[in-house]
Amino acid sequence: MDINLLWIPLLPFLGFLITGMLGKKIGNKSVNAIACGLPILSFVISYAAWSRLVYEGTELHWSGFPWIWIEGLVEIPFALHLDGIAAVMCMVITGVGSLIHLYSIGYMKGDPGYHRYFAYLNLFTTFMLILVLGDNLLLMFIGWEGVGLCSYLLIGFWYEEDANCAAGKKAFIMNRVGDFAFLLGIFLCLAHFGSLDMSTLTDATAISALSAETLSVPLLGSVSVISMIVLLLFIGATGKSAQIPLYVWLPDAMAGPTPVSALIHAATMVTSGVYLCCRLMPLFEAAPAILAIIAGIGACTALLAALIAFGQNDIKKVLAYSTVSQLGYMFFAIGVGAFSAAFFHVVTHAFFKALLFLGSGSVIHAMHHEQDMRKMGGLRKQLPFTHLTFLIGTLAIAGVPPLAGFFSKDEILFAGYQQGFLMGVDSAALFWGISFLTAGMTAFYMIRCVALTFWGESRVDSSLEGKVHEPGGWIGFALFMLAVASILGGFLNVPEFLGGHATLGHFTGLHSSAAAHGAAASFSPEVLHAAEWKSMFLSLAVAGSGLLLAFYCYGKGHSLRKRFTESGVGRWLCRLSQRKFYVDEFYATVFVRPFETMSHLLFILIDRILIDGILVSGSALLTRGLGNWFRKMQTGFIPGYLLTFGCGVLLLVYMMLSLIQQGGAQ
Amino acid sequence: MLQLSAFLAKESSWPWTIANTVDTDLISLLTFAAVTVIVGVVLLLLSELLGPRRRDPQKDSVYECGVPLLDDAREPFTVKFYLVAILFILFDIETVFLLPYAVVYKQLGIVGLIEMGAFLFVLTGGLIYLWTRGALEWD
Amino acid sequence: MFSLPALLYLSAFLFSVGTYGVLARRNILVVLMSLELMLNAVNIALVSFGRVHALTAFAGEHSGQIFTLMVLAVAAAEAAIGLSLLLVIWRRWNTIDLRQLCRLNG
Amino acid sequence: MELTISGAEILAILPAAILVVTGLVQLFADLGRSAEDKHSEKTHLAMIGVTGFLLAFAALFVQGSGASAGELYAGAMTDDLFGRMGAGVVIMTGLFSTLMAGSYLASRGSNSAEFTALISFGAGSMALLCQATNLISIFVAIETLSLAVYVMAGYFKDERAASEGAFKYFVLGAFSSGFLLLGMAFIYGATGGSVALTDIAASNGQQDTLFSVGTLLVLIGFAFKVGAVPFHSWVPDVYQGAPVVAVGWMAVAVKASSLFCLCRFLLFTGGGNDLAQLLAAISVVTILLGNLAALNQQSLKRMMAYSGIAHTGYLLIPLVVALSGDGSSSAASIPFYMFAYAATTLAAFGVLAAISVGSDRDQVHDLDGLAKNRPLLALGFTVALLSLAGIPLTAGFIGKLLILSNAIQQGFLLLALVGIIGSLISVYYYLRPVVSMWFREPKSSFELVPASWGITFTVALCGFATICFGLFPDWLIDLSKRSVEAILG
Repeated sequence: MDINLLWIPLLPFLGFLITGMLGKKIGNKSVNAIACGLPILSFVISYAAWSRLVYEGTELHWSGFPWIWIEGLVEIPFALHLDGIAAVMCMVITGVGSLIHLYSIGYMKGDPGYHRYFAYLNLFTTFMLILVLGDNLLLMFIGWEGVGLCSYLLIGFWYEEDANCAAGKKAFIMNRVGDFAFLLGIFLCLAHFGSLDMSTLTDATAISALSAETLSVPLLGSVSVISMIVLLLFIGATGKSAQIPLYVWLPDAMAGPTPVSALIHAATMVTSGVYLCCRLMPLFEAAPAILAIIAGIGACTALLAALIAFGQNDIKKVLAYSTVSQLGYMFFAIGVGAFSAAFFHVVTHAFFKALLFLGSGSVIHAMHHEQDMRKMGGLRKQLPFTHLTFLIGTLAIAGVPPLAGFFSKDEILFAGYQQGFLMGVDSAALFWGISFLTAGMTAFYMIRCVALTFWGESRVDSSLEGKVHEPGGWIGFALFMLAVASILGGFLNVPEFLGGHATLGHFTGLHSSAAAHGAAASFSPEVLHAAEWKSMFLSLAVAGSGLLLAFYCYGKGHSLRKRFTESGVGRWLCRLSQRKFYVDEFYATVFVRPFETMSHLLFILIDRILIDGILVSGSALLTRGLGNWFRKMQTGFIPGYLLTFGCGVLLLVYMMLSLIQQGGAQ
Repeated sequence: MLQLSAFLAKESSWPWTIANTVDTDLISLLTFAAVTVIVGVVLLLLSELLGPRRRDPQKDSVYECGVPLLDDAREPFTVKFYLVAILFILFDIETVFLLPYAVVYKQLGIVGLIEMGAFLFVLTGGLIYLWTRGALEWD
Repeated sequence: MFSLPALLYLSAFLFSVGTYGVLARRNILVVLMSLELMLNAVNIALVSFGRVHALTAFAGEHSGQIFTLMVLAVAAAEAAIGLSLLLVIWRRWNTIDLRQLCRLNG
Repeated sequence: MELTISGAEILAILPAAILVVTGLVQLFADLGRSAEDKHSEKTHLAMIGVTGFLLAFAALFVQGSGASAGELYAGAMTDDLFGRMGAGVVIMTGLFSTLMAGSYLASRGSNSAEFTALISFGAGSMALLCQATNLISIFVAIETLSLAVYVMAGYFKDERAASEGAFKYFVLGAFSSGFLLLGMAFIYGATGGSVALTDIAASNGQQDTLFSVGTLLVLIGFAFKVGAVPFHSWVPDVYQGAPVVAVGWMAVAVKASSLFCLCRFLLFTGGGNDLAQLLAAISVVTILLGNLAALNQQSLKRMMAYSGIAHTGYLLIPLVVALSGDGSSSAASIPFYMFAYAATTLAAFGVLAAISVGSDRDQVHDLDGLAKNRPLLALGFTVALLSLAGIPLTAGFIGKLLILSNAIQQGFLLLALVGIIGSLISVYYYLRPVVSMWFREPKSSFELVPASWGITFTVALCGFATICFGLFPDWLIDLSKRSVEAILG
């Protein structure tokens, strides 16, 4: 049967309309049915589309309708296209999304804004799917903005508290910064490619045709058009995917309900930056210099976020920073040309990070919205199932074979290793080193998180004694499904040297490394495999050591940790990490406050004084004055009127005669 | 205005004068008028110059058939008089159209008669209206 | 002996007198009279023009005189209206001083 | 020579004749009434009036010979489309004024018979004025209509304000007609004894100083009738003193007929650039003074008076353009604007009449909360004010658009600029009543006598017409164009 792609985003949208408008009337039961049923339905459809792609190899396309259509100038259709990447993304979004919808039924029970919540969630799914399926950059941008909006709405979902609203605003503004660059990128594309269709933007001939063109940019001098476009798009991606320097909104975004954090700020939305890069792979590969920058930023973000994650006591904050860090990994992978690895990590990360967030969610739910890990501990007994799934997630992210995280992270690290050492790119080597260390840290702080939350003796305060118990039902179901996914997810893309076929990589057609297209494509398989083994062992070693260290610190004897935190340097480092390296404060002083003061000044000068004062009031006063004067002239005194009349006649006649005289004179 | 008068003064732009066209009876009329004015003025001057002048209150008082005068000579007219006067003006002046018609009614023929009839119809209508409205009763 | 300009001067003089009367006098009755004077001054101009044109330019053309007749009629009607208004004013205001009718202004 | 009269001539004078007869009938129909029901509303008079006006309106559509100027009545009047349009505006206005007069006057305890008769007579002479094509008929028509309006202005004999306003109007009017007549005499003299516009246009006297001054004086006479600065002084006082219905009638019919006649007159006599410059000066001053003086008015009647002055200023612009070069095409916006102005102003004055039924309310704050008590009236008034202010989707907007765009095309940028500034200022005082109608609470003392069906009908229909002209102006614009082209035959 024929599949119309439009249904995939349309169904959640219908859900949004119904739950949004009629939510109050139709009651929570039917809200559940609709809000969860429709995304599941669209999951089924995207599965069907995916299978069409797998078994018949037909990339579905919905040519839609002419949207912005100026003949011969701009011709942008409203069209959807589904290729390998999009298919996988769709399944991830709708699949994980549906699970999180189900989870929310349990988690949001009894919330006053129940139907509003599900309406937003459905709307988010819609926009995310548009973002993924959009066949041109503009349509993608619509989705891009849409998900931003939904994230804003959902972060500030409990808008009674100012902090939540502030967080929502922060996220929105940070994203605006990125979106601005993104828009500029789109304009550049339109200007130089003459079209925004993905097919054109990824067309090798079109790109090579543009490769010579340059344009002079202030501060940068003359830059090649391609690099400029890529740079701008990447800046846009840093906004959405929380990279340096625009990452600070993501941790604050944890103010939203935990399922939201799981869906939007871990599994789907934040990865859309990576998706953008993958979708436009040929374009990005055409700008090697920018790729190096991307690798650098990715690696540094990974490291910084990991360092900050050490010091956090809020369980969700830890997960948030780990998300930032993992995103850093993905961009590092893109930087070193391993698009397939990056995309693979997107998928696996969606699984285990959603799992972790939902786990933390069930903890928080059980603890009656207590998020501080210092008030937890020893929850293993009360929440055995949650503990199990959370541990699975932790091991997955830490990169313990054969869990999902292991394969993807290993691929990334190998790609860096390959470019750094086999191809001898020094910068790549350096960045590999950074992300290599980060792998160890990831293992460490994740175990720390587990230990503080579930192990050791309970620090739960007495009021909650005996109240804490396993939330079953949908929550359990979602956790279970995701746990399975995080265990098996890795096998989507088992590399050759382990006897796999890199299925995902081939299916999406993304390059697995810079070598695949670079000049040094000719490494013999033996060399490659040897290198891969080596890097795998290295990463295993570092992850293992991280795990062991963490066990040692947070296990029975606390001597080491104590000694470290007592020591001056240690205390200093801890505070630095807890304070998130003072980045927020830095931004506040350097950008926010000067901007505020300046805008206030301008408001006083331009608005109050110039416009309101002089232009508006001034002119009003003038007209009023004249008006009153004219009224005064209307004395009501008949001889006065007659005199006015007579003088008018005399004046006009005189003017007439003088005009005639002039006429005669000429 | 100066220019206008200068313009009018220019005989050249007004070639025709009425001198040759105004017939003599107008002139005789004017002489008659002049004579009456002159005679009147002369007589008054004479009496003023020749008459003796002995004044006392009796003489200076208003002479009213020998009896002492009753009140001021200027009596205000009643409003009704004004009303009648106004109406009189109207209907008096409207006859101004009848005179020229009387001169040429033969030449104008039936259509002229009809038009005049229409004019008079409207006029008479007005008269009847104010009559029935009681504008003509004196009290 | 009477040149057209002379007649025009006469009418101009009378017109000016009328205008002056309207502008300068305070008694409504006098003002009405001055208004009539203005119209009749123009009548003089019209008839004299008409007479001249009838004898020179357009033989048998008497529109000037006809105009005058019309103006007479109109002037009469105007005088009637004026007088009745004068009566109304006298009744309501108890004055015929032009300068006191200045309640409405602004 | 045997005097003859042709069918075309009868047809030409038919509307005016019907109106005069209507007036007479109204007068006599009232005679038989006894004293006690003198002051009750006389629907039968209104019916007579409406019938007469409808007949006259129908007579407009009886196509005459289409005789070109100078043929009918030895060139005394014509029967072209332009004249018929003018007569149409006048007759429609008369119709609505008659509808409103009955109940309004009855509520003020005065006899409406003579009033309605005066409307009919005035309408007759106005129709003649729109068709008049020689100096004599123009003068007679303009004088007769003025006489009718003088009486209407002072119709409330017992009110000081009414008599004062009427007398002011009368004195200044007679004064101005003196100058009008003088100007006509000058033209008559300068053109060597021709009174018909066609002869004047043909004569060689055009270059005389006397002729130019004469044209100027005639222009002044008309300028007084339409209330252009500096001959506007009477307008506010008369509007304030006169009965609201009479004011509506004056504001529309007098202005319309005078402008139609002036337009015809100027198109024939030309007058050249000098006159155009003077006219431009007049219109600039008129627009500015009208709008500025209207700003701080508390009395709605005075506000409407000054706004009327301002609109006169706008209406002079196309005349200026027509005088200085491209003859008829630019004058085409006058008939349209007059139609639009008529509908708008009648709606406005209908509302004023409705709120001043019983007692003489005309302050802006008397409108407070009208939208709650009388939504229909409030709506009509709002539409009218928006149209006067020239807000899009209304007739007033199209009218202003025509005038200003035409002026700009012909290069009269200053005029257009002044017009735009004026209408910007005007928005302020036009919106004040709107605000008090919709956003203020009705005053407790504000009890409203239910408006009669005549007034309500007028407001509704005219408001509707305003919107219609604003949405579908094409046919009317086309008609105006053709009518103006018909003037010069």
